[in-house]
Amino acid sequence: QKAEVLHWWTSAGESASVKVFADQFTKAGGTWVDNAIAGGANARTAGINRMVGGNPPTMMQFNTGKQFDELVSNDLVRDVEAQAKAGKWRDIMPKPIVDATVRDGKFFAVPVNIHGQNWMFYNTKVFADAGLEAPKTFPELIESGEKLKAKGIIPIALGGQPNWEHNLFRAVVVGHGGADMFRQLYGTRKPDVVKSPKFKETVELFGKMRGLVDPGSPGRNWNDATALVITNKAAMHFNGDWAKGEFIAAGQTAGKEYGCTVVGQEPKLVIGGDVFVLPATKDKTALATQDKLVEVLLDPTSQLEFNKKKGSIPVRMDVDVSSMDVCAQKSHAILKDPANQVESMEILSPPNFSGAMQDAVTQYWNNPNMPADAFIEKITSAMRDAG
Amino acid sequence: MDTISIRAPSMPSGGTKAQRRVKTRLPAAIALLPTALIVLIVYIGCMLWTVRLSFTSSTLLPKLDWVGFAQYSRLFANDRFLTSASNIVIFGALFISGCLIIGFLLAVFIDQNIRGEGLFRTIFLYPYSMSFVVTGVAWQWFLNPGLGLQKLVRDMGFESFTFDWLVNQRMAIYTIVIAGLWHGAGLTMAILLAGLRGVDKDLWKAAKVDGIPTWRVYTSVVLPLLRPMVVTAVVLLTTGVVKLYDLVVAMTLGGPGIATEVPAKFVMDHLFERNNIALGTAAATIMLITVISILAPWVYVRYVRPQGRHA
Amino acid sequence: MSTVSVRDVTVAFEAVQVFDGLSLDIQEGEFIVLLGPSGCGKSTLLNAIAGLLDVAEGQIWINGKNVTWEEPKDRGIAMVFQSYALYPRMNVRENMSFGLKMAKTPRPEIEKRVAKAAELLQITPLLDRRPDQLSGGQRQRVAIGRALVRDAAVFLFDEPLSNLDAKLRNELRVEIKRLHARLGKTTMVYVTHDQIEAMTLADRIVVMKEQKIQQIGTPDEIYHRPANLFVAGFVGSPQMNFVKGRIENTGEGLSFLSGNRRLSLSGYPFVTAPSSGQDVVLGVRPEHLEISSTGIWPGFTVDIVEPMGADTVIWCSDALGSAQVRTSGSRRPTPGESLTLHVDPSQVSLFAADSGERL
Amino acid sequence: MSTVSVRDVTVAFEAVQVFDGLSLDIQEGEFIVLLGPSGCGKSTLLNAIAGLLDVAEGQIWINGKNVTWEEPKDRGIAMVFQSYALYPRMNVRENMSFGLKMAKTPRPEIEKRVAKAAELLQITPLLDRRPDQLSGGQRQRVAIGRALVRDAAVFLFDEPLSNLDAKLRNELRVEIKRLHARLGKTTMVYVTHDQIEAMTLADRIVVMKEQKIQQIGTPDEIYHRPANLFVAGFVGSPQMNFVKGRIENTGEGLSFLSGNRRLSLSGYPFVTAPSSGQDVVLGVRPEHLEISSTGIWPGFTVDIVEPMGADTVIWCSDALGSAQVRTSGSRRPTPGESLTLHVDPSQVSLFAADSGERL
Amino acid sequence: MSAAVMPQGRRPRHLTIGRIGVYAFLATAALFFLLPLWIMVVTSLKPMEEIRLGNILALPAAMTFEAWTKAWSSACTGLECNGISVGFWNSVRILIPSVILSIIAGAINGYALSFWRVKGANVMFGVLLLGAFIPYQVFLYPLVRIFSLTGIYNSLTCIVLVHVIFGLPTMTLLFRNYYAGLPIELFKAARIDGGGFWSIFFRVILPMSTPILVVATILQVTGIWNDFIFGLTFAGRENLPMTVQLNNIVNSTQGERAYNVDMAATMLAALVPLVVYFVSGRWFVRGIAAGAVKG
Ligand SMILES: Nc1ncnc2c1ncn2[C@@H]1O[C@H](COP(=O)(O)OP(=O)(O)OP(=O)(O)O)[C@@H](O)[C@H]1O
Ligand SMILES: Nc1ncnc2c1ncn2[C@@H]1O[C@H](COP(=O)(O)OP(=O)(O)OP(=O)(O)O)[C@@H](O)[C@H]1O
Ligand SMILES: [Mg+2]
Ligand SMILES: [Mg+2]
Repeated sequence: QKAEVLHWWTSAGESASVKVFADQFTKAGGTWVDNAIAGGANARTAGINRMVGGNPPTMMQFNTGKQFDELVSNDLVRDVEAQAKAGKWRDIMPKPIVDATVRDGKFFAVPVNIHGQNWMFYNTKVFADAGLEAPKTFPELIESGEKLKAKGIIPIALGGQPNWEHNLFRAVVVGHGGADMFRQLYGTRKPDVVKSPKFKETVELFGKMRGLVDPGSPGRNWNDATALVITNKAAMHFNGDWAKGEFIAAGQTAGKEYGCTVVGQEPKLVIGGDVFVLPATKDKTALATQDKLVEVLLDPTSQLEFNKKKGSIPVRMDVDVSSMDVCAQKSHAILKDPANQVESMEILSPPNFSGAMQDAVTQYWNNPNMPADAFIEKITSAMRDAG
Repeated sequence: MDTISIRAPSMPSGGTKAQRRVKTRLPAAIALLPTALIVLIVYIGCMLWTVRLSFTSSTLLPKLDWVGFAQYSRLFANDRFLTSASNIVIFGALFISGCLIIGFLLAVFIDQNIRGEGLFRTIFLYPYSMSFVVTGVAWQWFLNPGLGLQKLVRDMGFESFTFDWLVNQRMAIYTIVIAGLWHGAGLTMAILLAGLRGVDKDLWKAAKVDGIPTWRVYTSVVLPLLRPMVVTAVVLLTTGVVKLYDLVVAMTLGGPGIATEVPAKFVMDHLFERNNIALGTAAATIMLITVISILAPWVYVRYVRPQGRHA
Repeated sequence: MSTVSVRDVTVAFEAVQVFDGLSLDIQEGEFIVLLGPSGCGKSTLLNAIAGLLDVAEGQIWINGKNVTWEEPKDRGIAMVFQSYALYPRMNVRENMSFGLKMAKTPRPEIEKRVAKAAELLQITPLLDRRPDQLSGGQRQRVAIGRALVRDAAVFLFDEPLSNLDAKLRNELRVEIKRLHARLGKTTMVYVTHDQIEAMTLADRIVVMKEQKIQQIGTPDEIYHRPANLFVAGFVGSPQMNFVKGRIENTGEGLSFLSGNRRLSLSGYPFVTAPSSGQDVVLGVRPEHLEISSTGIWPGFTVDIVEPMGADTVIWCSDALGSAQVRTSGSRRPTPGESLTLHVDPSQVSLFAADSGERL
Repeated sequence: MSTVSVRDVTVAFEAVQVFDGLSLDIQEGEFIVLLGPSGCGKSTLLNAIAGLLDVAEGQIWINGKNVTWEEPKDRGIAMVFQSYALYPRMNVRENMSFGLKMAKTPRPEIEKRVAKAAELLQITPLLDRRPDQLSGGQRQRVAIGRALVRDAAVFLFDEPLSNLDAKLRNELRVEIKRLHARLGKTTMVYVTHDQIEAMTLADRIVVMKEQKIQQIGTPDEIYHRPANLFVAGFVGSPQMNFVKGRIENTGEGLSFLSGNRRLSLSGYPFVTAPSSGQDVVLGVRPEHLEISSTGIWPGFTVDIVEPMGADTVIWCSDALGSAQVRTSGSRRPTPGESLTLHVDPSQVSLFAADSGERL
Repeated sequence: MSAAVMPQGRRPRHLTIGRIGVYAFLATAALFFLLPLWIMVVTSLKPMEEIRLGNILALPAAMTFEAWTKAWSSACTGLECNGISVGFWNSVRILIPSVILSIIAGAINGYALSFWRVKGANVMFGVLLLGAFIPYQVFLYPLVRIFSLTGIYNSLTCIVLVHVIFGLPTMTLLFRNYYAGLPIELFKAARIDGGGFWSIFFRVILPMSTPILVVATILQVTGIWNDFIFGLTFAGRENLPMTVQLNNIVNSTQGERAYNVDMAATMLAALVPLVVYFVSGRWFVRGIAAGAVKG
């Protein structure tokens, strides 16, 4: 049983994690044909083109959201409702993840992990040297940031590309404005939310953070930003949990050289995750292969091993995570309470809107003279355009 | 003189005019047929298709509804597109003129009968062979105030030296120009050098006898002679400008903010990342119209109107 | 019977129309030279005969066959170009045999013909060389060889010698003449703008100007009885001397009058009878002006003396204009000297001043 | 005093050494023509005088000044090139004034000089045209004009006419000659491989071959008393006839013997006394062979007759070889006819068969 | 006359200010052109710890070639950890037919356009030339549809065809202009010799095209070798070119980055075009001079 799997996990750490699935699949008697293409857009484009061209891979990585909706509505992917029923997915997976993958009451994708997107990684040594604690809330963060800055430390290491700026903004929204504001902004997209004073306060807070990054930030890759924390040049770094990979590659351990935390009044974790879709096919053997793949992906051992390597946590909340690192355990603990689970932007918004938001955020972030109102105005028109 | 020549067989023995036309030109027409089909199906077809889609509301997959000029009005209200448009003008003007100037200077200096000509030529040409994906990173580092040039000069003791174009919204587009020049100037150099080598030796001698300084000879006498080469170089460079994408992605991803966005990236992002095919194709249509309206007259005068040389 | 017959041909380049119903008949075995200034349509006419361009109107007959729409290769012609147009990547043998190969001639036959042509042109030792390893003259011979092997009834030459230097040109000119003699019944049409070539090679010369035929005739006719002012001025070097004047009918017959110069025209073979008082131009070739103390036109001053080896050209002038005189190499007046010139009325040409036609 | 003096000059192109200590003195106001086949070093010599290439050894003096290491512009020379080398994109006026502008000549002075040169060359109406709007002959005149405005003492011409067609070449040749006369004391050095040009223009001709000077002399000397076989064969068209033979001392003095042909040399002005029995080559120009029934060399058969307008060249041969005879235009033997030729001993040249030097 | 004894013999070969200026300019320019290369080379020779320190111009303290070997043969690009060497042969397999076919196509078009008069050919060429200015991305989707209709989507044939299609404008322009510079008499001579369209092309015209063939080869090799987007979209999994691996190594959005490997991989990937430049540099300049750019 040969399965061609298309995905965009190409870095060393990601490759190691895919290998877990591949090995498990091989053990189960299949042959894993790996098709890795760097860059989500590249990979998705290639995959969609192949589906349209009638020559799809057996399974491919995908994002949930609007794009996924179109795949479903065009009957390009098959449902896995049978397996989901049998595996009780609705019970063991966080609701946002379930909602993201279910259409018309059927699972159309297989979630494999949960990524927390609004983590704040910090350098323990830098904070200790400055006699500071890792901040709990954003106002606090700005305060200690100023102090660190005075000491010649870069308070926030930021990859100055639009998507990372946007990621930071979302961390601030969920951390300061709260989960509902986040959902209204990215989900329902009613202009009311941005008119609220709380939103303006959040935006201004975000604006203040512009002073906490170094001038070299624009254009920087996120890896270079992480490296600043690793080499004690910077104190804090907002990123998804995948950034752990860089710390691990530099030989650092969570809880020792660096710590991880979620900033905000209540620690809400924005979660998304990677999902696989199974392109529709009439070929019997292909269907059987797809079934077997699903089985392998959600097998508890694969889940644990895969997520250890990937830096995320298992999508199955029933897996024992005590063997994972402290960040992962923290993550698991937070997510135990469904109230702390916040759907990610990818789940909530069509790419068209998130793209427009990204354009707005990057303009605001990079123009210190731009008032919060102008930014809010841009968001309003983005909402209008996205429909 | 023989005036009573026999006009008996009035039918030409080699067939009629039409037959001859077919006989001689058919193979040529057949040879051009594949290209003609490609032009028709791929080029014209895709252009029309693109234009058609720009009047729809297509998102991930194309659909053929009709929304009139809605996408265009959105497009022209879109900051990013407007910035892209003005950026490509800035970039195009600076890049093409820069390549020509640097390429010309390099060609002239290499033409001074120097040692190691081959080495210099290869050095100037090599960037052309490198993919931008990573050379962009090297440039990004070098231009980064905390890592590259600025740091280097400050470390040498010039504390107030500032070179932060890369992170400066107003200046960032110029760093793209710098990297672009680095990539494209060598090719221009090669083309112009070839032209210089073709200049009549007597012209140099005449100028020497006239006592004209070398630089004046280059500017007043040689440069006008290089016009065909310059035209070719400009054509090649212009296609590069219109398609500018990799460089921006590798160096700034359009940032800081949207300061270095370009149309091709706008099209690309909307087609593949944002699943807004309609808006993307609308932008592509605008590019298409611009290019055609600028180039069509030239193409027509230079290439379409003149007929083949005979037969 | 004529081998080549061009009948009422019109050629059109897009908008431009060249030739307006031009006709020309060439006899078998004739050596015809097309002579004329640049742009007069010589090459166009040749290309039309060869079938390298489409004629818009009219017909072209070769060997009694209407070939107006035949392919060039089927017209029984061979052509030699000014730039030789040798195939650069083929050696001499391949250059010569290419056409035969295309025509699927059997191999032994090809070899025989190439060997024969090479023999004739003395290029046998060069057969394995590439064109770029040959001198100009050798290339020219190969180009002729390529035409020879085609066994064509009509040879077309488009300025085949004009890329060569003077010495070589002289030699090859003679060779072409010899070739024509040796090939017997082969017709040759030869384009040139060099009159020496035209005069020495041609059985008949066709003088053209602005896409019109001006005169067709033997070299002697062209040289000695030019049909109009253009032909008179174009043929001959140094140029014919022209003197503007009038016809007068004095008692003893017609005479030419220009200022105080007078020439009795009693011996002149008029083509058209002139009217008395008509404005005319008198043409005298430099070699028909004699320096003689008993001459009829006194009062010339020597300007320049050009010794040319075998003869000397003397540029002299009087108040009315200048004249060139050609004398034997040994005669050397000095500039400033005074001369009296003599003209033989039987050697002059007279043209109507308005139409330029010969009288 | 000589204006240009080339002393023991050696030029080296990388490994290749051209000229091995070549010397040449040119007098003020002289018109010197360098004549020789391609590659003989004419252009190299001219470029050395102009300072366009470095000489390896020796000196170059112009107007009494050692200019060996001067810049070209400071040598008081002006130069005209075969390809004209006009500055494209500048109009005629700019072409002519560019050099003066560079030399910071005051504006009115520039205008005066340009106007004067344009006047002289009759290109005043063309001053505002670009080179590509000019005909070949006009371009040539502009090139000369550009040289003229420099007010140079020495003019250098490198094959200035060879890109033009025959008719124009004739006209411009005369113009250059006139110009030289009009400019008075200007020295001109003129490179060509066309002997007609050389013969008609030169005060003295320098014949070169393989980077060595073969003979320096007036056109007459070169034509009538060539210093060696090369010069004899190179100058003159049709070529001089050569006959191999031996010197014999018969009773009545020296005579030339070849087969059964004999020529008494009593009237021949020997340069070097020959020894009896020495192998020699006899050279006779075609115009010095006369067709005469009383001639001394009978038994020639006519091969080809080339009428050239003013004269006719007859190619004839006997068992021993062929000969060309030049007669007046009206004499027309037919091929195959038998001829007897007459030679005037005072008009022939004799060369040693081994060294090729004139006897 | 020889009053003033002036210099004699060889002119002293002193280095003039102008000469120094020439070399100074060239050296400076070379520095500018080499700078990114320098950064890439030193980075590729450093271990990651050193790179994180950010001394981009400094020589490596501990030089290691590990990144190079890794880039070539063991860097992971997804599940497979075979470096960029995996795609090397794919790239070669794509490169050779694409270069050859696109050049042949360009040559035939150029030949037909400049020697034979076919109705509408110039209009076709005009459209083609305008096509050269359209961003490729616009073509991707419709082309996918067209190719899947014809059933060759995702195959070597497909990717080669795509390269040929997009090489057409430049190649045709190049050859057309070059052939316009060839003497028309050659063509006439061949017509009289009885050559037809193809025999004249193959036996007479093509053998004369060496210089322009070299230029075209260089342009196409560089373009096709560095292509990523077409390879990815049209080649199919079995035929992914080297640039896809390169991109996989270099471009992952969320994974950690090994810059030294990235740099080494980039330089390795550029080797083939570089070799082509070195080998044919002389021809390159000459070929363009020979009429490629008549305009
Ligand atoms: N392809 C063409 N398109 C338009 N006009 C042409 C073309 N070819 C020739 N002509 C015109 O036709 C006329 C005759 O040209 P042709 O080449 O026959 O002259 P020619 O007598 O051979 O001159 P030359 O001595 O310069 O070769 C010229 O006026 C020329 O401008
Ligand atoms: N740059 C050079 N390098 C090496 N040899 C050269 C160079 N220029 C000229 N020569 C050689 O010097 C000799 C003389 O060349 P020159 O150009 O002076 O000849 P020329 O008499 O002007 O010939 P032509 O009539 O062809 O112009 C030739 O044998 C030539 O090969
Ligand atoms: Mg012609
Ligand atoms: Mg020369």
